[in-house]
Amino acid sequence: MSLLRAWITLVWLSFRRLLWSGSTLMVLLPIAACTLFILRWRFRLEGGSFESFNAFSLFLMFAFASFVVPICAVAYGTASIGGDREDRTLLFLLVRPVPRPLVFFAKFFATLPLALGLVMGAFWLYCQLAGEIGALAYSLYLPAIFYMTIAYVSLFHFFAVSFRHSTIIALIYALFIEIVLGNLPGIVKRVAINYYGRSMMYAAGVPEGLERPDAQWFEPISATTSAAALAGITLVALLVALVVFQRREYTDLT
Amino acid sequence: MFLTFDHVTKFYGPVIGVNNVSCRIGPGITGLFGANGAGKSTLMKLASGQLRPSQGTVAVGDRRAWSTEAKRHFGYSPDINSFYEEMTGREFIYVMARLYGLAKADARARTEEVLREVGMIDRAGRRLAGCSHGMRQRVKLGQALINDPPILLLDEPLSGIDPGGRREISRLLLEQGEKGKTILISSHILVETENLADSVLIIARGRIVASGTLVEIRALLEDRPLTVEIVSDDARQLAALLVAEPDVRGIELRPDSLLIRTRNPGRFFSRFNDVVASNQVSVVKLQTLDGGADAVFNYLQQGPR
Amino acid sequence: MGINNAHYYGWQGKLHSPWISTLSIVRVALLQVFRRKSYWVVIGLGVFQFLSFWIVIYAITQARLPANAQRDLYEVFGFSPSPEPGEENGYIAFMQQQSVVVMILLAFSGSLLVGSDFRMKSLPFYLSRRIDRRHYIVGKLLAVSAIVSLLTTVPALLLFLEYGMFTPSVGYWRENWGIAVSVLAYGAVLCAVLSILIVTLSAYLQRVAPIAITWSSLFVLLIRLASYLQDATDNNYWYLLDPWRDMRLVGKLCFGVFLEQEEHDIAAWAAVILAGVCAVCLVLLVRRVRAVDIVE
Amino acid sequence: MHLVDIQNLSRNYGHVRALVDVSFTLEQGTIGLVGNNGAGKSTLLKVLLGLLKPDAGGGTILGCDIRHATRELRGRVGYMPETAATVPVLKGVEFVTLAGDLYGMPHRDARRRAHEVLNYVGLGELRYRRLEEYSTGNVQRLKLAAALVHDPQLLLLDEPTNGLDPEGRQSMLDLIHDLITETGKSVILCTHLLPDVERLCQQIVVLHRGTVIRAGAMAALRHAVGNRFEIGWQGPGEGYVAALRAAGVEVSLNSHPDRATVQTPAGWNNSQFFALARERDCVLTQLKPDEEDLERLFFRVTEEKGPAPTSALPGEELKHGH
Repeated sequence: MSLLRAWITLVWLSFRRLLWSGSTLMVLLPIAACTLFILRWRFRLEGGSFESFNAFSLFLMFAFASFVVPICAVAYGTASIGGDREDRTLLFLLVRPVPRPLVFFAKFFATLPLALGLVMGAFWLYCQLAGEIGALAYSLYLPAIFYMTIAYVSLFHFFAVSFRHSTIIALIYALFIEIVLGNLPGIVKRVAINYYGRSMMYAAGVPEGLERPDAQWFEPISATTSAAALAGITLVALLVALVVFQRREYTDLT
Repeated sequence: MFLTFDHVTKFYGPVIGVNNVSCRIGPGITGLFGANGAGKSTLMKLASGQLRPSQGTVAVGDRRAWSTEAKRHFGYSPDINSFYEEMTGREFIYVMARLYGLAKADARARTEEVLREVGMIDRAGRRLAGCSHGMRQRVKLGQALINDPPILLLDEPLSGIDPGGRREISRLLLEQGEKGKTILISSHILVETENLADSVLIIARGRIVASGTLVEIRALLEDRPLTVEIVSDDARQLAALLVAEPDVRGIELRPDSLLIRTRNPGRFFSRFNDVVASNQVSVVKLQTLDGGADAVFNYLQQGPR
Repeated sequence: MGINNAHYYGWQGKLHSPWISTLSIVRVALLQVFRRKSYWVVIGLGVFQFLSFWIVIYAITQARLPANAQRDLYEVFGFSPSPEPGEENGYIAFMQQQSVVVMILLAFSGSLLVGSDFRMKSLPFYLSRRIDRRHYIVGKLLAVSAIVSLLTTVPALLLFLEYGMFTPSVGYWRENWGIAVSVLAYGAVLCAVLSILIVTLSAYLQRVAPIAITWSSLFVLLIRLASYLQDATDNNYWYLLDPWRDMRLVGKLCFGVFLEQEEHDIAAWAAVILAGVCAVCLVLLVRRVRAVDIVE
Repeated sequence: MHLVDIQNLSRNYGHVRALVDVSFTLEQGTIGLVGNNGAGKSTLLKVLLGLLKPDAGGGTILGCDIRHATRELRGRVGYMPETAATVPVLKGVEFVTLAGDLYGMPHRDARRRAHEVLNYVGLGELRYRRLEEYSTGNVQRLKLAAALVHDPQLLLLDEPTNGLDPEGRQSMLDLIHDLITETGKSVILCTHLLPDVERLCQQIVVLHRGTVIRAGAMAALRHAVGNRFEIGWQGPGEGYVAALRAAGVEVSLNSHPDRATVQTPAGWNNSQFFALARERDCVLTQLKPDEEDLERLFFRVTEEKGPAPTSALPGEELKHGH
């Protein structure tokens, strides 16, 4: 009973701190930029023509899914444990009588609603603004965005418990390595979350007339495989992170 | 409740942090002294369950320090200066109380109690970001006291505090010690903890090199060389009397004092007392120049020179 | 002859102007950046690009390629050695490519060069010497400028020299001196804008992650959005959203070289935007750099 | 010419009064600047350095006006800040060279001098290491070297022994002592550790809530206590104490079982301490005239001004050096 109370306190504490942290401001910047962009752009999208659906899908794939989503995941995913590590405040949690796995899950469950809320909220907003096409895109791409977000958040939790400068590593990974890897020829790209996400979006969009994006080496795979891969990445990352966090001695805290 | 180290060794990769340390720390205030890198903070981290020993066991009461249950029995004040800066001192302590599973009302009552104990009650509404070093030290102490633990582990609780704050915190620690708590204080500065601690542990090169009360340790070191300063109106006469003593290794006559080097202070002091008493020499000052805690410490750190 | 027992030696000499001290800030900053091994991944990318351009120029001038192969090379590298109406200036295209490297490098070094002074409270170290905050600010701006020009202007000028060297006469240099001027102008704009932006941003955000997030939002996301908007509306003014393009336009505007009419129209606006942003940043920066900070 | 001559100096932060009408003069030598947190120490240091302009009043240091000749002033003063204040990635000698450059020394002189002062502060072997590898103690030495590089006449040291272990603290104090005696420089030492001030300084300035409550030579400020002694002994204490009391000595025991503070009656000869000790199988190992130490002096003078708050009034918290 008292453990549950402590756990809920911890979730609430982490959630509140993340919500009012600089991360939120930082993330709102690109989201707001995209909102303004859509606001200006939607006059071109009206009428629901094939071209405007295509254009909107491309925006979602190349600006939203490959920039805004990972940025949100970095801002909250690594900040929840990584930020506490950098500020050394993690120490205050580790010396409390709360088992470490619970600390980890508290952090994770505080992060998830924030990251999902922001990403999904932004996604919903853009689709609303885009009118008819938006409604279609929303129903088509929702699973892809959802899977991508949780996969990124879990992966970055793994970064946060394992590496010291996790935020920087996660940023470099999300903004540079993934983009490069995801666009490489052959099967190298299969390590990138971004690639699976785009595959899912592509598979969902093609029946509605989405044209193959012009990236040269983009060879999409089926939606179910991609979803399974993303779910797999999520679970494995979480599990490994949990084990690392349970075993790890954080010597850099004091 | 006791804090027990049983043949504890800790490696960081190839680096050895503490080397086969065994000791049992009981009620009262124990000072832990050591140079930077001697293993002091490793010992603290082992005791507070942040590290697992590579060999041996660290026990809080009868539980391993690494375990979750052990954490109910100690309070830990770390040697870091970071908090949730956006909170006030009160909020911070309240949140920490909640992490022990206290219900809201209990946590609130306990927070006020602790704030009063550490003397922060009137300033607890200030955001931690704007707090001075001394106030932050108090908040740290407060969060360690929150569940009224039988064991307190305090890493450098007095560093960087102004003279006024230092006096108040020392008083608080003495009170806690009198309640029968086991308190382990690590410190850089011996002079200020020397009056606080009932017993001391001195750690050097990863090993505990001395333990006991300072008086005991000093007594154990009776045979080491020492310099004694004597101020007397009859310095020359005294020098003449002492030069024949076998334990006196050297005498230096200074304008205002007499310096005597001896190899066996125990015997020397005894003889000196006799000489002064029987000759009725007026001695104004008698002081060992390197007899303070600092000197004991240096001696143990470096070995005989 | 004598025995000098003292192991402390005095020093006497004249102290020079604090403006000279700003140069030492620049020197130290370069040292910091080029000594970090991880940065060499990024710098190496820049060097690689430079070398490829070098080789392309060599091939164009020396290898007597068939005409279509030469055209292909021009196309792939966006390089044309001499200005023709409607065609991009090759050197500026090179600098444009280098700016990706510059962007990444600055995103990660801003915290090292400026942010750490604020985070580790090193400002008193600087300001308690014989310099004021204006010297400090100028020093840091110059430092970033030095890094930017080492990656863009300097190699671009080297390429210009190379092309002239491999042609049979000095005619190339004489006829195309305007190119060198435009390279310098573009470089100057890049230095000014980037240094003011990154120093201000780093002074406020301090840590690598927030700086990198904000910086990449500015320089990655905005480019994409600008091009989507321009595509959809055919309105060239949307290009103004793209900071790189703004800088390039202003760079060309400065000397009025090789500019098409439609670019000319928005270039003036680009200049206004950049000047406004820089002015705001400078004001913020001056307010931030203080030896004493008061916390309410 | 006075070393420091400050007249009616005031400085406010908004509505908070950090320094209120401060006046004092100091002579060449070593000066301890003591006070609780928020007493205005750091503000005073910043004003002395010319980093902050006073709202009212002014003064001179080494003959330089602190309002106008600030840059010239800083050329003749070395400042060692309290914060770690290092520049990442640099090596020790580069850091000190940078300090010299920033003072406006010719670059080659700065380099040469950097080696010299690093050797002097005992970092000779660590010169070529990166600053990240320096321990706390070495960072403190490094900062001292950076403050010394242009051979200033006056050094302002802010918490030079903070965070050092006994050995490190000892050697830092020795170094400062050596500096004072060997080179004749003046030092203003600002610290929380009163024993340090006691060891090194001949003059002190005690700040309390923004005002100077004492300034001048330490000896003149001390209360002399005549016939009181602190004694220490080895052996069974009870009998000895009883014997002393029987002889008319007032004995007050303190927390140590083998120490006491005593007040001797008239006509007492100190050799009686020893004689009584022999009678009772004790050995007297310590006998010290009970001089007022700086700590007691400090609390006496601050408490005269009302109970010392551990920090300033609410809202008066100042943080420096961001």
